[in-house]
Order: sequence, then C-alpha cells, then structure tokens
Amino acid sequence: MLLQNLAVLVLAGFVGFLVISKVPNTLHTPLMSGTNAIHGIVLLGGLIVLGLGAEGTLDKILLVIAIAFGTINVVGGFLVTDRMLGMFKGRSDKDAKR
Amino acid sequence: MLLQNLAVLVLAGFVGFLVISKVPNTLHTPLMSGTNAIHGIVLLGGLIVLGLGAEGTLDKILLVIAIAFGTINVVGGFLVTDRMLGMFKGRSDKDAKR
Amino acid sequence: MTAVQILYIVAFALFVYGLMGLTGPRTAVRGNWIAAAGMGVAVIATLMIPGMGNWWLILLGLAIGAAVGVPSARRVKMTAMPQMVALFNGVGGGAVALIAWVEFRQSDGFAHEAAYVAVASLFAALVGSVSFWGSLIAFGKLQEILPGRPIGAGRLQQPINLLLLAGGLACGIAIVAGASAELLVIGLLVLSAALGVLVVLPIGGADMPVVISLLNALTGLSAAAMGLALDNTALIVAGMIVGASGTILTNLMAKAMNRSIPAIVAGGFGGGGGPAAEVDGDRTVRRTSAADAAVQMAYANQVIVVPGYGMAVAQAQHAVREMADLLEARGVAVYYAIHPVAGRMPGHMNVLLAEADVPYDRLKEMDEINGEFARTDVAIVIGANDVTNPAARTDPSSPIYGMPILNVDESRSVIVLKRGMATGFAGVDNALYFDPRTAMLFGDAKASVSDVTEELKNL
Amino acid sequence: MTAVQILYIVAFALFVYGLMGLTGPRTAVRGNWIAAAGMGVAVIATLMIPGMGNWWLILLGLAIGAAVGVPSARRVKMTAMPQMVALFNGVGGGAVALIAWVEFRQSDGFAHEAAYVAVASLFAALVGSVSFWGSLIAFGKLQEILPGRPIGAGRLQQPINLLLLAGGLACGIAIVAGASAELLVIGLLVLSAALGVLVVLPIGGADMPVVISLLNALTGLSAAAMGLALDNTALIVAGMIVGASGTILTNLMAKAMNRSIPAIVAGGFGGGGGPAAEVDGDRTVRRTSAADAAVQMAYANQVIVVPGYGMAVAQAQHAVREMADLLEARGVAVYYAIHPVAGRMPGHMNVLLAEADVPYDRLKEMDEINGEFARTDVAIVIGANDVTNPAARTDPSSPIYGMPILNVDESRSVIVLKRGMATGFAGVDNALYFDPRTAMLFGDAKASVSDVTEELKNL
Ligand SMILES: NC(=O)c1ccc[n+]([C@@H]2O[C@H](COP(=O)([O-])OP(=O)(O)OC[C@H]3O[C@@H](n4cnc5c(N)ncnc54)[C@H](OP(=O)(O)O)[C@@H]3O)[C@@H](O)[C@H]2O)c1
Ligand SMILES: NC(=O)c1ccc[n+]([C@@H]2O[C@H](COP(=O)([O-])OP(=O)(O)OC[C@H]3O[C@@H](n4cnc5c(N)ncnc54)[C@H](OP(=O)(O)O)[C@@H]3O)[C@@H](O)[C@H]2O)c1
Repeated sequence: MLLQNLAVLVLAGFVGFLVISKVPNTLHTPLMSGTNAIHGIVLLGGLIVLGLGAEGTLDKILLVIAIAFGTINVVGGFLVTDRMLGMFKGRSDKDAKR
Repeated sequence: MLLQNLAVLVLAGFVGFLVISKVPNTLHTPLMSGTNAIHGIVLLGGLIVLGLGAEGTLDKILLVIAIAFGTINVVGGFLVTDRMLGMFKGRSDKDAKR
Repeated sequence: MTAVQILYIVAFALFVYGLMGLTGPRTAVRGNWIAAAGMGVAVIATLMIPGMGNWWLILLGLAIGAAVGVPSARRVKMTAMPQMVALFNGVGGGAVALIAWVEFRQSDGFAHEAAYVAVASLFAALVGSVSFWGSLIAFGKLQEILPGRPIGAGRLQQPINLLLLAGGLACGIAIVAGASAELLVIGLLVLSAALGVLVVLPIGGADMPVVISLLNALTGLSAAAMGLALDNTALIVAGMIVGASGTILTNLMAKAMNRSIPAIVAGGFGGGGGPAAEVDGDRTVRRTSAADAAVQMAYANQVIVVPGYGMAVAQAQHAVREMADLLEARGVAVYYAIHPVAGRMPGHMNVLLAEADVPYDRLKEMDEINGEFARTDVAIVIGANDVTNPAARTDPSSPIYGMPILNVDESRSVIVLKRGMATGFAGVDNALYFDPRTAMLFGDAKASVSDVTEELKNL
Repeated sequence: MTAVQILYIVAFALFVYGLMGLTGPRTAVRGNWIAAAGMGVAVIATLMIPGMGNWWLILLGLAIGAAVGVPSARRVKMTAMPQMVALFNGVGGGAVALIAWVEFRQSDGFAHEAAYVAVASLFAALVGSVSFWGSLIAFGKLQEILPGRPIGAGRLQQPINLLLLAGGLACGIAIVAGASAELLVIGLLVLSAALGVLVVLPIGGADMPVVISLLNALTGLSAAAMGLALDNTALIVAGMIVGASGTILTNLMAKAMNRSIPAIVAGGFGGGGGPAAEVDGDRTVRRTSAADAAVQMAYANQVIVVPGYGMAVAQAQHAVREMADLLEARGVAVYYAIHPVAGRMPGHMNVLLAEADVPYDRLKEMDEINGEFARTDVAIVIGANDVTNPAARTDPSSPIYGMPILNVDESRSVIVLKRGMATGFAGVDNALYFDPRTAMLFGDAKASVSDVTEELKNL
C-alpha cells in the first residue's frame, strides 16, 4: 500500500513538474492561485476524519474548522483565479499565437 | 491493488503526454527510438514468469525467446538511439538556443 | 470503495487536465473550471465513502467555508489579490495542521498505527502549521497591517529558526518513538507556528510573492503527506502536483528577478525604497514639468510606456490608458514594455493594464520590445526602477547584475515618473536618472500622469 | 519485495528523467543513457525478487538477446534505422504476446485469477501480436524484402480486418468467460497476427514511419497491460509512458504531413511515385545540364539546397556536401532548407546531412528560411517534391492543400534534380516544374550532384 502510494507520489511530482515547465510569465500568478485552490483538497481529509466518526467535542470543533478552512481554500481559490483570468479574456487570441 | 494500479496508469499516461509535448521536430525519430527501447521493459515480465517457476519445456522455451526478444528490444533500442543522437553531437549548442 | 477510488482517479485526471489548460492563455479560464469540477468530483466521492456520518457538522463546515470564501473572493480588489492568495493558502495549511492534530488525538498518539502514518501526519502538521502562520504574516505585510520592512533578530535570526525547527522535529521524533503525551503534538504545532512567523517576518514586502509561492508549495506537500497518512489517492496526487509545480513556479519567479530562494528566505533584503533624497550628492538630475513632458510626447513618432511597481502603488493604470489614448489620437504609436518582474508579482503589469482595458497587442514582452527602444523618441518610465537600471548590464558588483533589463537608456529621451530619488526594490541607485537624456517628473505617478493628460488636452 | 518496489520507483523516475532529457538537443545523449540506467535498475530489481530461479535459462535469454541486439544496432546503416526501429519494436511486442501465452498455460486458462488479470493478459497478447507481425511487415517493406507499394484486398480490406479483430476478441471473451481450451488463446494470437499483417500490408512505404510510431505506442500499451496482469509497477509505468508519448508522437508526425491516422491505417494512399513520364502532356519543362547548373551556382551570391526523399534514396548527402564546399570556397553563401517532413521520417534530412558533416548552422528550419528564398539566386532542389509543391498553397482540391511548404518558387531561379517527372509521396503533380524559372536536371541525384561537382572543379 505505502509503496504503491509512493509510486503515485513520484509520478504526481513529475506531472506537477512537467505541467508547469512551459507556462508564459503572464500566467504565473493565476497559475499560483489555481494550484493554491487545488491543495484545498485537504478538505477531504477533514471530511474523512469527521465523517468516519471522530469523537469528542474539541475534536469535532477542530474538524469543522478544518473543513471550513479547506472549503475557503477551494472556493475562494477557484473564484479568485477565475477573476484574474477574466482580465485576460478577449485578449487571449493574440497571445495564443506565441 | 488494481485501483491503485489504475491510478498509476493514468498518471503515467499524463507523464508520457506531457513529456513529449514540447519536443523539436528534429528529435522525433530519436525520441521514437528511445521510447521504443523503454518498452523493452516487457523483458521483466519474462524474467518474473520464468524466474518464479514456469513449468514445462515448451513454456520455458517460449519464455527464453521472450526474454531474448525483450533484451534485443532494450539493448538494440538504446544503442541505436545513441547512434542517432551521436550524429547531432557537437552541433547541439547552436540548436539549444532555439 | 471501488466507486470512490475510480471517482478519485477521475478527479485527479481533471486536475491535471485543468492545469494543462491553465498554462495557455486561451484555455486558462476553462482549465480553472475543469480543475474546480475535479474538486467537486473528489468531494462527492469522499461523501460516498461507506459509513460516513456526522452529516450536520460536515454541512456546517462546508457552509461556513463557502460563506466566508465566496464573498471575499468576489469582493477583493485586483491589486489585493496577492494577499488574498496568501490567505487562502494559509487556511489550507491550517486545515492540514488541525486534521493532523485530531488524528493524533483520535489514535492515542498514533499508538496503533504504522510508523509511516505517524511520520506522514507529523510532517503534515509541521509544514501545515508553518504554512498557516507564515501566510498570515505575509498577508499582514502585504495588507499593510504589519510593517512591510524586514523585522528580524539580525544575526540571531538563523540560530533561533534552527532551534525552533529542531524543537519541532524533536517533538515529532518523540511521538514516532512511542511517546503519546498530547503536549508533544501541541509543542510541535506551536514551535512550527513560531518558525513560520519568524521566517516570514524578516522578509521584505517585495519578496512576498516568491514567499507566497513557496508556502503554496509547502501546503501542497503537507496535503500529500496527509494523503499518505490517510491512504487517500486524491490527496496524494493533488497535493504532490501542487508541491512539485509550486516548487518550479517559485524557482521561475525567483530566477526572473535574479534572486535565489535561500537568499530570500534568509531575509533582510528587499525592504523597498530607502529614504527619499531628492538629489544625489555629487551628480545632478534634470527635472521636467508635466507641460514639457506633454509637448515632448505629443510630437514624438513613437512612445514606449515602461510601467513598474510605482504605477501599481499609485493605481495609475487608468490614467496611463487615458494619456495613451490621447497620444494615439494624435498619431503617436504607443507601446507598453512589460518586464517579467516589473511590479511585485509575475504578470502584475499585465493584470493592471488589462484592468484598464489597454489593447493586448500594445503590450510587448521584454524580448520583443528591447530592440525597439533605439527607434523610440520618448520612453516614459512610470514608477519602474530596477527593471530599467543599466547597472544590471554594466556593474558586476551590483546586486542586480545579470538581470535582464529593459533597454530604456537606448531611446532618444527618457521621462521618469516617481516621487523622489528613492531606490526601488533592490535598494540600488539607478544611473539612468543621471543620464543627460533623462528628465525626472517627480510626484505620485497617478497625479503626474493626470497632469500630463490635462496638458495634452490643452495642446 | 520492499527493496524491489523502491528500485522500481527509482527505475521509472530515471525513465522519465531520461525522456525529459531526450526532448532537448543538448541533453538528449545523456537522457538516453539515463533511461538505459533505469532499465538496468529495473532488471536488477526484478532479479532480486525473492524466490527467483531458472537462472541458467534467464542468462541464456539475456545472452541471446544481447548477442543479437548489440551487433545489429552497431552495424545498421544510418538510412536503415527506421526499419531497425521497427524490428526492435516488433520483438518487444512479440515478447509480450509470448509471455501472455505462457501465463495462460501456467494458470490453466486464468482459471484461478481475477477477471482483470485475464482481460489484461489477453489484451496484451492481442496487441502484442498485432505489433509483432505488423512491425515485421513494416520492416520487410522498408528493407525492400516486400514490395513498397500498397498490397490490399481493395474494398474487402476493411470487412476482413474487422472480421479478424472480432474473431480475436471473441476468443478472448470466451477465455474470460471461463473457457480454457488452449486453442482459444492460439486462435487469438493467430487472428491478431493476421490482422497485424493485413493492416500494414496495404500501407504505402512512405507512411511507414507513422505506422512504426503507432506500433511503438501499441507495444507500450501492451506492456502496460502486462504490468497490470502481473501487478508490476515498473511495467505499468514504463509501458503507459511509451503508450501515451507514442500516441502523441504519432499524431505530431501525421499532422506534420497533413495526414490523419485513420486515413493512413485505412491504407492505399502514399505508394510513392507513379510511373515516370518525362514530359507532361501539354505543358513543357525546361531541361538543363550539369555544366549549366554549375555555372549558374558558381556565380550566385546565395544558394539554398532543398533536400528531399530523393537525396536519401540516392544517398547523395556526401556528394551534396562536397558540392557545397566548392561553392563556399568560391564565396557563395550556401544554406540548407529543412522541411519538417522532407524524406520519410521526421528529422530524416537532419540525420543524413549531419552524417555528411554539414555544419549545423547551415541547416535552416522551414520558418527560418522561408523569407530568404526571395533573396536567393539559385534554389537547388535535390530529390524533394511535395515539400516544394505550390499547390499546397494555391489549390484547395489538392490532397496536400494546407501543408506548409518551402517557398522555393520565390527564388530567382530553381534547379530540380530528379530522375523523371514522377510524382512524390502524395502522388500529385508539381506546378513548380513548369515554372519558367525552373530548370530540370534529370538523373539519379547522386550522379547529378557529382556531375555538377566535377563541372565546378573545372570552372
Ligand atoms: N514581479 C515580481 O514577481 C516581483 C516580486 C518580488 C520582487 N520583485 C522585484 O521588484 C522590482 C520590480 O521593479 P520595478 O522597476 O517594477 O519597481 P522598483 O524597482 O521596486 O521601483 C519602484 C519605484 O516606483 C516608485 N514609486 C513608488 N510609489 C510610487 C508612486 N506612488 N508614484 C510614483 N512612483 C512611485 C519608487 O520610487 P519613489 O519612492 O522615489 O517614488 C520606486 O523606485 C524588481 O527588483 C523585482 O526583482 C518583483
Ligand atoms: N518526413 C516524414 O516524417 C514523412 C513520413 C512519411 C511520409 N512523408 C511524406 O513524404 C513526402 C516528403 O516530401 P519530399 O519532397 O521529401 O519527397 P517526395 O515528395 O516523396 O518526392 C521525392 C522525389 O524524389 C525523387 N527521387 C526518388 N529517388 C530519386 C533518386 N535516386 N534521385 C533523384 N531523385 C529521386 C522522386 O522523383 P523521381 O521518381 O522522378 O526521381 C520524387 O518525386 C511528403 O509528402 C511527406 O508528407 C514524410
């Protein structure tokens, strides 16, 4: 299990590396923001630990906060990225030629 | 197990896709040859099935052939690729600027 | 679990596909939504895991998150985006740290778990906590709640940081070795929080984008570690993709401004302009007026606008656009020279000028426009400094030596708009200002540009 | 097993890292060896699996493979590389098919295995067998053991192929459903062998590089399937990487010559030149002699050499180099215009000219040189046809319409070296030859170039 997961980890690292290596300067900031939204996936961790039966009030409070945090990260991240990219809309055709 | 392997499969597919998508025309043929060498990895399949105790003469013969085939693929593939690339040696600096 | 796993694979395939879209201007908007769809799939898949419960609490958490996240993302001003990204990144790291803490509590200090679960969880807790607190400080600095200048303990800084890190690691090792006192995990969280704060505090406001990118990568790595601990493929893949791509991105950003990541994290450099001193000791600068500048440009054939951090500070982009429109109406060709690290985040100038509806074909990247300066009558530098500093080409002892710059000094005349003689981000003098072909128009960029615009209207 | 798994991860990391190197000219040689090192690691890791035996047989297989592979890779001529790659690819596919067959025998028709093991193995067997036999046919055609022209059953071709595929699939489904007669797996192998042969036979020799690339991708996929069946990470990753990258590569190659993969696999097109007819019905061409051509070039300022498939066939690259040397000694600027799909494989011209030690900075890619033709006195076309055909720009009904071409027709005069008036790969006439500025020098390219060279020496 762990070893399979390590294989997945290494491959995902290569994917992350390869996907970024040809991005134009202009898109650095939206890209940072987009990847930022993606790590909001930690939300799943909160869902799993809480959903599969965490006990104790403190633990539950902490997990609700964690889920809220993760959700802020996800929702806010994607929305902000979209707003940034919206700035480039309509202008993108020229740029795409490069 | 299978599902983990599927995750690995999908990620490897992305890696393959991403790694190739920015290659100059000139290198298409060496690249084809290089990836060709890599799938010689089927050799491992032969090693495993034979090594972990295949029985019967026919099966053993088939596996020895398979191993030989895989080895040809690997060894020949890497050597031919190296020869092709050797043709570009010393000239590569100019090219790298592009 | 099979359906969940398959949906996870679908989810991360969407992430990767979306990210691939994000790297091209034409597909970026769609790419972002594809990645968001992937996130939706991942959440739904998780909620489908057999045995899920605590539904009301889950809903509560999701609702709070949405209620906070959506409006803040909607309302934030374009120029405040960097600190917003920092904040979103921070809460992600905070979530990881909290989950790791709860995991510790639920499993009696990882007593019945494999060692790797403990190691991965504690790594996630440490990095998540650093990321949370570091991001908060970065936010505070960019939002000007905290002073932007470096705040540090000088030579003691590094030893203190190392001590904090060692303390955090020691707590972690004790837990992995079998200790299960909750104080240890709290100690780990607190020490790494202090580390996060102390690492980011001494970093100048100007280096913040790089630091945010670094913290972003760290949060990704902590998410991946959490994924290993929970044996959750979606977390592993998504976290690691962000970790890897964030690392590369940080590097690209640092490289574009000729800085190294260790140097930035070591801090102390890049505190923004020193005190303003209108005239330099021995050399003198030539001053000009808005009226003169207007005449000079109105009768030029070609004008290149060189925007920089000062234009962002002054929010002068709309005024600049208006000025350019007037010039073009008079038949002057106007281009914008965009240096990759002008401003304080990559693409900063593009975003601002796009906001002001500057036609895209007027924006020229450095390589494209550098040959043009020699053919240009007037280069008007609006709040840019380092990106025009010829020392980058000529003075090997300069801290910016080797950074590619805009060849503003090749144009026939240069007008520089800034408030005084203060240095820019790198804290070095700019010989351009003492060039006989250069004239300075002192004052806030927005005010100066508006003045020039008025004069143009009256011509 | 832990060590094996970790070594596998190291191995595929080396593959990816090596491939990343292979995509850049400066790092390609090293990248290839890094990938080879990864293969070494993978093999060693496999031999470390606990319980391995049959050592002598394993050694025997490895030894035979090395004894065959090394010398054939060392001795093959540069121009025979495509068929060599086809052969190496084929044996890879053959190995997969054989292993799958043995697996079937060892497990009594997958009686005690999960369904996915049977499915994956049979997929591997089918695809591997197609790839083996298809590659053999491709080899035979390129090596001219088989005729290069398309051999097919005309309109019956598609139904027959579909029938073979359906038969193979039926055998596979029967096995998965529980049947365990060995005849079924042999049937599957034989039917897919026939499929491989019949699919490749009708494809013209000229489309072969694309087909080889396609078969390469298929072998990769079959290796990945075998990896799933054997639960072997190294096989899954390496196979899938090749499968995916091979698919992209095939697409890039097909696109570069304005063809679609389905159209190529459907076959029948691209059989190479039609029968030679020295003069076209109503239009006439102007002929020239080696002596005239020599004079024309010797007194030119700039000459562009446009090499094509004919230069490869005639093996004229060394002669061309010699001619260019003489011209340069007389002060003529000589460049080579490299069309991306000139010849019969991507980079074909680069490889040949590099073999003849043409300086790299004389080779210009299409985009770089196309603007130069208008400034060029003589363009000498050596065995190229389609890549110079203006119909690609002007005639929407032409099969090559839309393909980017070299603007040879813009130069002040054109000399075309070919044997007759036969068409090129695409089988279409070339209006260039009827252009009043064009002169034809008929004959084998090598002989013609040598003649010109002799004349140059005598000038
Ligand atoms: N883009 C990125 O990703 C990024 C990230 C971090 C750091 N950096 C660094 O930031 C620098 C960017 O160069 P730059 O040329 O854009 O900026 P800069 O070198 O920092 O110079 C900005 C100039 O604008 C002037 N200014 C400030 N406020 C102003 C106002 N309201 N009106 C008019 N002028 C004003 C300042 O001078 P006065 O005070 O005299 O007015 C200052 O000299 C580079 O050194 C780069 O390495 C870039
Ligand atoms: N590069 C690739 O990856 C690739 C792969 C597959 C297909 N293709 C296709 O191949 C074509 C390549 O274009 P191309 O212009 O290089 O070649 P071409 O259009 O096929 O023309 C080659 C010409 O060379 C002449 N020739 C043949 N043998 C000769 C010899 N010994 N001496 C002198 N001339 C000889 C032939 O005319 P005569 O018979 O009259 O002498 C023929 O017209 C394109 O259509 C492309 O799409 C390319």
